[in-house]
Amino acid sequence: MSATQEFRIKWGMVIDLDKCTGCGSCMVACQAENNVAPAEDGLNRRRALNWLLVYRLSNGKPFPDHDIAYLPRPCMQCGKPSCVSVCPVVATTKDEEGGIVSQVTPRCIGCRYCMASCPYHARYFNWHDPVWPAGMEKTLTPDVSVRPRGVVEKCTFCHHRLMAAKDRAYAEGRDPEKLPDGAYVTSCTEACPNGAISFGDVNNPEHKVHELIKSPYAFRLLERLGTDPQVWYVSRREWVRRLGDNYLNNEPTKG
Amino acid sequence: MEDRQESTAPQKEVCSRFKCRLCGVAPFFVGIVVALVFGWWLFPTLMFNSQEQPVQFTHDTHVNVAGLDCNYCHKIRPDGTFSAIPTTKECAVCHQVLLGESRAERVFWDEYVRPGKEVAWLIYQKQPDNVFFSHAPHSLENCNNCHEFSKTELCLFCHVNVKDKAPTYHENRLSGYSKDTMKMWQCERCHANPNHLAGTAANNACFVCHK
Amino acid sequence: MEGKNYNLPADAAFFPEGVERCSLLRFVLHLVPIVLLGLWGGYAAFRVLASGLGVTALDDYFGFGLWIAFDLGVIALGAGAFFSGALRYLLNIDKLKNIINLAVIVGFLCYSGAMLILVLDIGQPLRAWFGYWHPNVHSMLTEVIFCITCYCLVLIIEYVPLMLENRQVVKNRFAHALAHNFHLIMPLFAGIGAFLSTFHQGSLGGMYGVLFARPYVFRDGFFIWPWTFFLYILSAVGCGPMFTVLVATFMEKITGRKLVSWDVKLLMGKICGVMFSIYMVFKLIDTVAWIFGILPDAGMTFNQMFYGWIYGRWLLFAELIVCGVLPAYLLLRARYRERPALFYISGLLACTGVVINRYVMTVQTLAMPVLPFDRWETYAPNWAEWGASAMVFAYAWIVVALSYRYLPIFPQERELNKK
Amino acid sequence: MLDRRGFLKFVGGAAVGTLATPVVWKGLDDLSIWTQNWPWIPRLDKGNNLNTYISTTSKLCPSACGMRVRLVNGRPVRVLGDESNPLSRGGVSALASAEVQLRYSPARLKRPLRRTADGTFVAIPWYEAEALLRAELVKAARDGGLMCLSGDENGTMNELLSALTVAMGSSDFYLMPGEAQTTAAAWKSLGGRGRVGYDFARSDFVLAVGAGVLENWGPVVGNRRAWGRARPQDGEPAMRLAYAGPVQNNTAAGADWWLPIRPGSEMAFLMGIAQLLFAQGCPSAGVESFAELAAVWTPEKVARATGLAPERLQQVVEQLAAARAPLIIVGTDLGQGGEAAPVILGMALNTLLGRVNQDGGLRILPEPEPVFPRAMSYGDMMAQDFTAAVRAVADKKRAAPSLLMIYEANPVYAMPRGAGVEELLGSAGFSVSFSCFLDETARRCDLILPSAMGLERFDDVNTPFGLGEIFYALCQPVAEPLYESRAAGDVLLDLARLIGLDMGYATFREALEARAASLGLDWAGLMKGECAISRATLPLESLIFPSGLIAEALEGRFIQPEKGALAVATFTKLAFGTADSAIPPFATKLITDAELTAGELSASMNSATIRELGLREGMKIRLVAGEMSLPARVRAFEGVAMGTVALAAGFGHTNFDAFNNGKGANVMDLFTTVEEPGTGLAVWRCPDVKIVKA
Repeated sequence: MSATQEFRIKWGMVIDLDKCTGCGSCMVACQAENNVAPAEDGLNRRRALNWLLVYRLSNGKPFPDHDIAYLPRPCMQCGKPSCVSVCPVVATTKDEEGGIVSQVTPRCIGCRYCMASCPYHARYFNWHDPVWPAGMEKTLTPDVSVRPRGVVEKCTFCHHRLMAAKDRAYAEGRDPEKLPDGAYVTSCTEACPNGAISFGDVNNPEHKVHELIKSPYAFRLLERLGTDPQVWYVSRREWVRRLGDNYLNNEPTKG
Repeated sequence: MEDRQESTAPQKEVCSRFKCRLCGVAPFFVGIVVALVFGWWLFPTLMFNSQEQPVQFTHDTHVNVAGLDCNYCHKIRPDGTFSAIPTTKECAVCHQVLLGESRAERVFWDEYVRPGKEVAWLIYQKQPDNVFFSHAPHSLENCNNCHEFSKTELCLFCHVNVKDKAPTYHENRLSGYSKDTMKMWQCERCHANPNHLAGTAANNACFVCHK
Repeated sequence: MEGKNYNLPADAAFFPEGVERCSLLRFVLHLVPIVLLGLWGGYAAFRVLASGLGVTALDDYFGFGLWIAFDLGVIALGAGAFFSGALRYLLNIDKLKNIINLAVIVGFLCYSGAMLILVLDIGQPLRAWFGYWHPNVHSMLTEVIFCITCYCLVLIIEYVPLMLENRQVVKNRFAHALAHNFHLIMPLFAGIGAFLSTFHQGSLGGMYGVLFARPYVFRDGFFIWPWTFFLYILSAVGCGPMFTVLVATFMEKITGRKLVSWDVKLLMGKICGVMFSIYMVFKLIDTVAWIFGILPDAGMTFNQMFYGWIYGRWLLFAELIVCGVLPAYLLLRARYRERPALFYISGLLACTGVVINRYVMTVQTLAMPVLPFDRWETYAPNWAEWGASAMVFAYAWIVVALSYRYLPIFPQERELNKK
Repeated sequence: MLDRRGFLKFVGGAAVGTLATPVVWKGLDDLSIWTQNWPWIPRLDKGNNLNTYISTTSKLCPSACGMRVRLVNGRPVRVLGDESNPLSRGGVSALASAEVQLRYSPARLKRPLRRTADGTFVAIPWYEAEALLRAELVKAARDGGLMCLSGDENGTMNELLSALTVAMGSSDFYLMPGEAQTTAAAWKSLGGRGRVGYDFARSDFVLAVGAGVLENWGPVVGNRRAWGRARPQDGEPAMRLAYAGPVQNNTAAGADWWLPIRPGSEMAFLMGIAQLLFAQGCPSAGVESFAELAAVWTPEKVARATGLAPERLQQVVEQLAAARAPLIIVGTDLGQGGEAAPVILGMALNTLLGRVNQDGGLRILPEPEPVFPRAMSYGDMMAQDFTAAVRAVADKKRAAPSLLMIYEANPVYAMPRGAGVEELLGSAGFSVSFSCFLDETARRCDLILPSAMGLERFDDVNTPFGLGEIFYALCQPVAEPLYESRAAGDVLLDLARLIGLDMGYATFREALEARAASLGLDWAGLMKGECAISRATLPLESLIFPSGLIAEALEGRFIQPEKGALAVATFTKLAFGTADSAIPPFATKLITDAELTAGELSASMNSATIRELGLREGMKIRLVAGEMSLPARVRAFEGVAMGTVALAAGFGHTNFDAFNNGKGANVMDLFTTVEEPGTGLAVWRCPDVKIVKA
């Protein structure tokens, strides 16, 4: 249990759950961007590999008072990740400016201890070697390595896009450590037709997310466990916010 | 106890103490020597195959004779990507006609320029898919904040000397890596050097070099 | 030279001195089903290595399953080796020499079996050495990896002199000298073993206790060690020696020969009674602290920890009462302990209790939803996982059978079976 | 010398010696590097790290999604949103997002296939296929027996196909049934001119009745972009949305209010709104007949028909009245085979609210001028009813076509089982399918011609259905057609020339250039991804409320299902494909228990309904309607109207690829076609079903 490291830059995601309609565009964009193999049978939710997964939330009331919400769940890039300290081989770290939790699959030995530690189920194991239909491997992007069976992987906030943004900054003679708002966004952020996802440096007042996380309707998942996630959710609906954490009956909803 | 002594006694009679000790140890030392020869000499040779470049390219001709600047062929594009090795089409900007009479030029022109085929260059410094490397931050500008590298010095820091004839390429039969592929500890000569952490944006975070 | 006695089994020359063994044919025949079981398990292991963990029933919810529970269980049960060793060599409780050899063998089998399973259980066995080369010192698993391999080496070192004492092997002067010298330094290894084993029994518990985002197992603790660290040590020493006794008794039933005297067993039982009682006291305190401290802090209630029959309250009741307080009490009180039936039953219950503990901490932890909008999942191992575990069982059976037949592991055997 | 003992010593020595060599650690290291680069794991092709981007428009996604296709060394790898596209503004649908991957679908056709006498297919070269089709065209030209069905919704391709059909002496050119035809029929009944669009983006209160405006209706990516922008995370929403429909679907999830109404009760709901509007003093001058019809539809009566609480209806009307720019959009979940009467009511209500030709209202758009000589006009195309034609052939009321030509449509899968499409294919003299995929329809044709996909050809989008403005965008090839596939437009133009027809253009690209010129657009700009938008409208002329038609349509409806029977509602997700496509590779992971349970179609019902029928969750059942039945599993979901079972559309493909086949069942197996009372339109309808425990 290493101490929390503070960073000057903190890449954060803010997802407006009132704007998410659960279309799955983010999930498709994520898979294509990160070279996740398509699954012929994606129905097994306990084996289907998703860096980003859209959960369906219900207010639990019977018809006609029923309400529904969708919650996209990337890796939370926790400020105090439960996965990092447990990895026996330093395959996952939180050591880079920006606070993205890395996952180095060539180092991973596949013990799955990190998966046991993560309460968000953000980590996925390659139970089989990835398979693409003949020819479809030609659509692999050069940005993210293809993972073999036997290793754990997870959302990286499209880290390769951060590196690309930095390279562009170098080429243009700008400071790569001071990226303007929007110079680096994740694939899901970009793909969402509703604009439900915002992304940026939450520490930087020039970035939109800096203000968005201060919303009284903002909350994070399982905050009371002390993971300090870098993904915020926003909803004006109290029942949605209450599903963001575990509450005893008498406790008021935060946010 | 008596039993035991009885059973070992006949052996003692067969060979003398001295002889026994010698013939006893010899195979052991032969084994050591064989293993050392295999491990240090045969094994490294067997591990790699050798390949020659499809075209005998020399930087000397291009830099010193033709007077090209490195950036002419290897440039950082405006989006920060690195153009790496030029395509045949790009080479053909100059090589649209035979330049000189060397065999290499003839091969290049006949087999690649004319049919418009790409050369399957062997990359000495080839990195695997799981490594992210960008030339953009490893620039003269960045490094010379503190160092005083010349352009060649900086390039040669990582790249094998290709000044004259292109060297033979050795590929590891098991891992598929080039013999000259930099291993992590070599990158860490700079990346894990504390002096670099202050002066540049370089650091040794895993995701700086892995993808 | 010995004359050939055709009334003796064909391999009688290899038997320990002065003991009777069944005929070679009978011995081989009894191994046939075990070997078949082992072959089936070997096939399962081969499938896992060749095509990956996809052939198991593990999934992204149950990254840990039967194998990890199995490992933790056998390692706890194998703790008899280090604890009896420590008592025998460090505290000089001489009587224990009569069972220490078996404890070592059982310990070795438990540890080597666990390592075998671990090789299957990690996704990239060929990278297993990263654990030593690129260790993360903050990870409890690193502590486990180091201690478990080191301790396995220690157990090999403890086992080797036993093997050298085979009647034929020991005739070799070198082997004889080696065995003798090993025996001399055994207290040193017992000490190292005790240290290593204590630590990794603890770090196995620590592995779960540090999971601060898994309220089912998360525990506060002392310095970097959560309470589970200490609970695992206590529970292991509380049940390990009893497991050795149970194995010895089982062997007696199978072979029809007396191997360990009742007073030695009673001594082991008494030690276990004390240790297991201490464990239960702390475990009960820990459970109360968990219900009233950790769970409400996480916004959860005790009731939320259980689901249906498969992860029901009966598991907790079985672990803490039937297989916890009850055997602890029975073993602690001489009156009950001295009645063989109660003695063995309490031993069985104590071992079962510890195995239940390892199982629920592995599986129920993962089955329980932490996200409020997630749901309970259930897990059942498939043939590949059972097969690989059966392979380890077969391996252990075969090694114990061979050791019993050819090695002088029970110093009392000759005495106890005098007609 | 080397006895056993000596050999063992040698081995021992070798072992010790080896430890002092690099063999062990180098071997171990290389072995783990090998695991990091297993030869059977695909390698990344970095090339020279050259990224290029081409802007184009999706033909796959019905919302005319603007796409910025990323190519690495000329290889298309990703579909990204195009920020500069005025309609989709950087958004991209789940369907379009997977378009480059879909090129490599295992169902993709590789070469022309001809059906042999024994029913199997053989691959033939293109010249043979063309010769075959040419001969059939010549024959059809003689007897005028060509029937052509197009899956294209809005492109110039339809002009080519219709021009060809007309030139061949036939008038049997049809579009796949869609919302556009229903809307056009409704508009015609009101006596309107031109075509109708909805200015979703500028409205501040949208009441969507049945239309999944946030998931699958009309220019959905554009809708969602506008809706999202109108609802800033850190401010008050500038647009409110109410959705009335039987299922709490993805549109309902985004809507401020979900108004659960029984399937098929949209008209009652709309009449209720009209009643309240008139009661609140909405001027009924000119629409007296409407007011008269509406008068009886009190909230209580509406509640009986729809199941919606009266106060909720009142609330909607208050919101409509309070809004600055309210808009009512009526549609169907399937987007196909819908009834015209509710759409008429929706249009009438928009008129009543004074929303015609207003910003954020119903807008009357001019029809596009055809560039192909002899091509059917937009209005003529809309008036063609494929469902009716199929029925007529099946009922022997007209002759079967001698040549049936299907262009990128899959009616066998996407139309009601009871519509008679298979019978049509069986009775046609010769059938040919221009298709990208070996789908259910292609498999029943005599000749299959592999079509280049939208990413591999020139094509265009001319005002997608539902959009409130004129919009034009180009599709251009970002890669060569895969395998032997070819752009159907060019193939047909070649063939037409060979049989002596002058279509006016040598290549399809020329036709598109002519289109651009006719619209006054710069080709180079279109190629860069620029789109043309015009907000021109046709003036509103006096509309006539077809009260007779509506009265007839209302008659005998809204009868409660008989005991034990359930009304069927479908829900559609764009990610699972359209009528002409299927589930793209990545979208299989989007499937949840809402769609499938244990591999079978989920029959979602609210818990009260489940209790009433004595069912249990997860139970295997069959939904039975007359002779038709569908296997499913019970799923409890509180977002379904009373007495209703909700089923996902888009599943149950039998002949597509491994990502589709064997997943669930096709809801179209329950549907049949009927004639809509009043309009006479051939509409699709699912009868009430009985649940049988399987």
